[in-house]
Amino acid sequence: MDFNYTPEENAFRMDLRKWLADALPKGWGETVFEPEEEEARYLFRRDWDRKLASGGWTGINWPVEYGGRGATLVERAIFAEEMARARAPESLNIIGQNLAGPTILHFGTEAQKKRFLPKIISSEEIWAQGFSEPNAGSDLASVRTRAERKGDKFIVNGQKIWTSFAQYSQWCFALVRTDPDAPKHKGISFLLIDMNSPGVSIRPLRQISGESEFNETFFDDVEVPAENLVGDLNDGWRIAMTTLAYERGPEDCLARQIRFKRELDSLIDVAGAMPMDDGVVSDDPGVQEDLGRAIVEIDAMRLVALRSFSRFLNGEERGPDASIIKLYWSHAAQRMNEKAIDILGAPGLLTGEDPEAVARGSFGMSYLQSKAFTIYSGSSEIQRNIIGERLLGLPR
Amino acid sequence: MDFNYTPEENAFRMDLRKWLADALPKGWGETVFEPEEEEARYLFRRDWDRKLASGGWTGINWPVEYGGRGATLVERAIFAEEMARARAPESLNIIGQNLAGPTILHFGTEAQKKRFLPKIISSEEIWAQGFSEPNAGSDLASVRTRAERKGDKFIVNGQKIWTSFAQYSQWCFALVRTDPDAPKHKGISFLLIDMNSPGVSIRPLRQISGESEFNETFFDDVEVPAENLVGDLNDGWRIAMTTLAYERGPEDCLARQIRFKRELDSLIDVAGAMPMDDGVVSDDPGVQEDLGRAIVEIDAMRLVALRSFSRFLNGEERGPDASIIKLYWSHAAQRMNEKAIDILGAPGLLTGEDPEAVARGSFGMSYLQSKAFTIYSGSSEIQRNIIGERLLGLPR
Amino acid sequence: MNFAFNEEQRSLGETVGQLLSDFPALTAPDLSREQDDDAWNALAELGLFSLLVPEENDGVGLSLVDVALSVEALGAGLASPLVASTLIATELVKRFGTDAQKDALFGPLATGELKVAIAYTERGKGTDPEKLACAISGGCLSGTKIAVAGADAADRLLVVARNNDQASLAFVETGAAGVTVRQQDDLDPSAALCEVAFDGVEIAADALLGGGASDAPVNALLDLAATVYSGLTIGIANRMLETTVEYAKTREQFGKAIGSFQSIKHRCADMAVLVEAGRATSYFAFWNCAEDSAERAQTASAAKAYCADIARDACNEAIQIHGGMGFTWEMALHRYLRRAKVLESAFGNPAWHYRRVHAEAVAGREADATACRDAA
Amino acid sequence: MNFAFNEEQRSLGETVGQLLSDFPALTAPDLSREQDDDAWNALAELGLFSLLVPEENDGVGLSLVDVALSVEALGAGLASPLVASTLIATELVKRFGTDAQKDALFGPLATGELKVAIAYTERGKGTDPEKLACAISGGCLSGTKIAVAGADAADRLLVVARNNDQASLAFVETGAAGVTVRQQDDLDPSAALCEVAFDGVEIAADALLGGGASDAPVNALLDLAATVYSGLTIGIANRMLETTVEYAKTREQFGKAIGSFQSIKHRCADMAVLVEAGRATSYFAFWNCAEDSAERAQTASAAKAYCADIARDACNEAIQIHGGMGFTWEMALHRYLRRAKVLESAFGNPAWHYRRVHAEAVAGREADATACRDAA
Repeated sequence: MDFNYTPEENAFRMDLRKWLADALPKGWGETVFEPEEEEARYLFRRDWDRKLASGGWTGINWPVEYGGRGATLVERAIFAEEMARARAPESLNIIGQNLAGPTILHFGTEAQKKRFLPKIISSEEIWAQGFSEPNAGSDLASVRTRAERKGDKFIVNGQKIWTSFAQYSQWCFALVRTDPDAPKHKGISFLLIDMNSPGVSIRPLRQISGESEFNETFFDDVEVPAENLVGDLNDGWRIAMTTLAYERGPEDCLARQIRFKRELDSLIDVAGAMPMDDGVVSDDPGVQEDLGRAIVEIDAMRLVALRSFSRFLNGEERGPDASIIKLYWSHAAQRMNEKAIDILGAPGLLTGEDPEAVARGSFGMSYLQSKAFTIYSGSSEIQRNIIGERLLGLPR
Repeated sequence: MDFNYTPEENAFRMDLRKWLADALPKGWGETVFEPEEEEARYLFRRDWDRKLASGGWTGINWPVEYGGRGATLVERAIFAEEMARARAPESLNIIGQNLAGPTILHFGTEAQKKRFLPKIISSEEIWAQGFSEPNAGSDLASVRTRAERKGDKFIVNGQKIWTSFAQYSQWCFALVRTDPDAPKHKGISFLLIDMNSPGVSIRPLRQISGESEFNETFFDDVEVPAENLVGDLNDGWRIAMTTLAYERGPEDCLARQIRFKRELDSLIDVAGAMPMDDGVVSDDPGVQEDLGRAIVEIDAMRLVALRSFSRFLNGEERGPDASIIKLYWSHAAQRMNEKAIDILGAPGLLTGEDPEAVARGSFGMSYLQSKAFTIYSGSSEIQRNIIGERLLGLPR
Repeated sequence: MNFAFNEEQRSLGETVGQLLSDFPALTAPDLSREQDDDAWNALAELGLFSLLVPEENDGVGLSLVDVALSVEALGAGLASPLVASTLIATELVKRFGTDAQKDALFGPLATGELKVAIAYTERGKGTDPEKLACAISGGCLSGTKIAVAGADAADRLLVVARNNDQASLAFVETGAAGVTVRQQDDLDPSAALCEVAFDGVEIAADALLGGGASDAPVNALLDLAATVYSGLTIGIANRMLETTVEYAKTREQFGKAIGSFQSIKHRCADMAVLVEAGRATSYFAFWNCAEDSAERAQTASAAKAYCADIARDACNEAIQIHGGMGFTWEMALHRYLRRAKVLESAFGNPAWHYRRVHAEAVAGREADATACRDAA
Repeated sequence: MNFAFNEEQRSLGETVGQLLSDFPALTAPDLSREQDDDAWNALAELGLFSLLVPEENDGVGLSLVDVALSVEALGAGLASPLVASTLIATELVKRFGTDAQKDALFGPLATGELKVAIAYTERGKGTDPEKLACAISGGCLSGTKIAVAGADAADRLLVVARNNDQASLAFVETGAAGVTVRQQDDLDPSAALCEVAFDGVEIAADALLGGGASDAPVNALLDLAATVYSGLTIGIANRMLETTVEYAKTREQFGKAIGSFQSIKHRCADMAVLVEAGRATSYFAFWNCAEDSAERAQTASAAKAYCADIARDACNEAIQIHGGMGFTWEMALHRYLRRAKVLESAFGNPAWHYRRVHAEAVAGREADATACRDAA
């Protein structure tokens, strides 16, 4: 065990740090922030993704032949740390980078890799995920969206839900039923669908935070070329399991941890500066204890992800332990976001629109957003089933 | 809603208070306490039970014709309050008073009532409960102990576990299988068994607290007169449900709350007197908050029981809401007992044998005992099933 | 001793609940106040605001206990907190008002003409009334209050302010010179929390509740508000329980109603237990408040803290058990979440109230000990 | 960057675990110390006590990280805390000992001849070393320590005491004149917590670790002890997880293994998540302690508090999931519960350590800000 870095790793860090200092606007994170308005914010993030790509900072650990940097997982972790340090914006193309890309790398044909990976890296193409359906939420394998083979095409009909960022996406990967007569896990295929195809329509789903990160997506006789099938016909469930391991994996966790750590640092600062009676809010030992515990948990989130990275480095396969990572970060972040509101009291409830808002109202917004953490990417109940059955070996 | 008492109720309270002042040894609860040693303590409690009986303070709300006082449920609640106020010893015959008695009152023949109730009231006969078996813990209905009818007797063979106080008991009520071919809930009967019968043997089960409140009880060709059958043959499950509603009911909760309240008061006093740095332990706002929450929960335990009493007063039947009472008191008490140890730190871990022990080591002992609360009388998991299915109507 | 509500009390609560359900905007996904006035008028027509007014002042003369279930219904129905604050103000006038104040205020209060918001919280100040900064000096009130629910719609404000080193309650017209009301933009716009600035606002001698001679009215306000708010929050908790159980019975996954899965069933059971414990605690506070018993402060703080905790847990569990639907705007669970959070932070958060419960219990034990010594 | 143990580190931890399993009395239901000496001797024979001794002092020269998994195995195997305290003392001598102290102590430490107990806690005092009352005055130590694990079996005590207004560490022979050791009777007699009274015990100048010139040794002791104790407690937590999962696979109720019920399965899953998070936190503390990094104090306190919380939860869940068997003496789960509680309260409880994490994080943020300003 060694948290020291090699000279190469340190050089990677310094290169990135220097690049970020130049690339981010002056005063970033202190006086200059992301746009408040939702769509403007997403477009800002897309532009940032493209800027990162232009500097060679996307596809960090993807093979060079598809446009990646060919870096190590450790460098990927360093990347996450430095993005956190610089308070860099989040990515809009998380689905492409963290889910579509790795799945295509694993199971795609050479042609699919050449076609899709470079454009994920360059963020020319944003991706959406088409797994869930209104009647197949936690029970993912009961997908009803059908794809019928007609010549060299699939004809897709059905409805997906929780397709994140569909309104900004050019592509969607979807689970579709290709054999209605097979047992439910055996008749599913994994398709890449052009969101500009005729017959695709989307309807935004508003969340409790008021934002519309998610959508319902409808497929009405959508034609998908047969070459967009990933893996074998009816073998989609196995492929989806890999996608899910990435969705819940350490890369995703580290990227999110950036945000949570930043929020927590901000909370510590605010609580240490906000007047309360004759002192400040964090003079209260109870508040100190709560903040201390939150610090421990947010740090542990990173450490759990790094432990997983090290297992991969040592040659272990990705597996159900990704569920541990997802279950941990989602609840820890939710607790921290709730504590923030509790500690700040009435002023913490003000939104960014209010002239007296604390930290631009970010605590209230994060609090609302956090309620979805333990539901999307597989609810906590599903993660506990996976951990119980596949990791601990408890009977079904 | 009215917590004021009628003149009759106030008179009842004053009578009892006066009687207790005379009956308890001088200095009781301050300089004079129960014996430390387990058996001596139980015999002390039995003697106390008999003293209570001699004053007419047992069977408070049982009919006068069987030796009871014929008092109201409200007076029963007052009784619990006054016992708490006087820090009176607990009863050894809880099973007899709270479970056997009410069950016999409900379902017993006139002969059974006349034979058994007066001796429960007088505490001449202590009772044990024979429900659980090694392979039928939570799954109570899978009892294997068999009772075969031979002439005017049942011949009982099998093993019971968690028979509390069996070593002090003259009688045991047991669930026995009388029809091995019927569906599991339909072949069970409810028998009253003389613990002095030939073929009954007991083996104490030591608990994690080091005490042996519980036993395994073995029945080897034990003869039980047929007149000791309660209710109809093979109708034992229905009768057991009533027994369980009493076991988990408000009377039991109120009696226990006496103890928890006393422990909490002692904790408040100790934390307010134990030096810590330049002040006392409870100068710490975190400790104040923990104690405040414990006070709320221990008080709520009583209030929940009183709400249930009032429902009975208004003519409602006893039912699955008893599971709410049991689930609540067991977890609330467990939390309080754990907090006590946390608040007191190293000195709180000392047992009564240590010359520096805090409150005669009672906090450590209560902490260990509390671990059983959420398991016996139906585990929390079972209570949640009952509440979910029978009270909320969720599907099985 | 009877810990049950009578037929009239239950029926009143049900009526209020049914009435509120006629105004769907109150609980609709969008945070609108468009039916607040209509709901207010309907409640006034029902006579809600006359209930606590004494009979000698032409009111119904009911006690706080009589309206406990109605308050719970106001919480579950997400009625404007202005309804609750007006009821609290009415009870305070009944207890502390001078005859002149009673004569002047009970009439418009009873009919619902007079809406009263309560100005308590200050920026950078905790809950202890001794530490608040708003003060009356030379007959003029200055300072700023925040989180004053419904101040923009209120006719009058009941303001906690220091007067001659004494915590007092002053009635101030929202339209008075020097009063500036600004609606805050916060987590629950439907609660209409406002910032209210007082810049040398003239306070006539008869504007101080009861004449301002003691801090008893402020202490009573704290306990009354804590008690009434416990009723509002436990109402939310129970609504979340009901909604969730209903959903768990009907929503199917893996070919079964999700309520058949232990992970859901057991959590619903735990919610039910907490709602029962919270109700018992809240109702007991209502009774102690109504009786003005020695335990008023302790039971009020117990109820405020505990019911807020329970409402929080219930809202969180409701969202989680509803799964993907739970975090959609359309399902409107966020309305309860937002309101519960706003109610939780008003008049002292749970940490403050738990500490107060401890302090009151210690004081009570010391008083008992003294009484015992004196008796000996 | 590599957050994995190497083959030698893992193998060492497994060997320690296997060795301890040869001494069933350590984890038997009855709280006996009858195999403590045998286990000690076997660990000594294995070379455990020479691992942290530098090579130049004829030791193996390993770091704290190398023994992290061994410490976890000591926790899971309920080894005497005296083993851990002797390892902590060895590391302290390595870091702060004068040459003379190293020469005198490393020999008997490495062979396991010298058992060292640590005397920290005092009655009525918190964890802050600045506030402890035991003091050396005129070369004599006076005061009383409590909860000194294994003092009755130790040869020497490492005592935290004030000396010239400076928190210092003094080595004191348990047999020295003026030292009185009394085993406390407490929740876990197998941990052998003792009260140790010092009545004018002579402290020679060379008995102060490193000469007593700074409080660095005491601060290091606190962090080392916090880190090592986090290892012990997370070892207990993991053992409880394994035991419970095994039980849930085999115990049947309602015709099924209880591990198939979600109420059991999900709680096992939550335990597994917490054990993983606790391990990551503990191992990171071991690394920061070994590297003496700027984050040593924060990560040590984080690990101590968090792993204690997790061990507590794991012990409670283990008992609950074992049902009736869980609270029997015979199942011996109470051994882990008792030990975890004793370890939790030693060297600062979770509340104290969480507050310290906050204080350290604030200090770190201020240092960062200063560095940024200086760089600008």
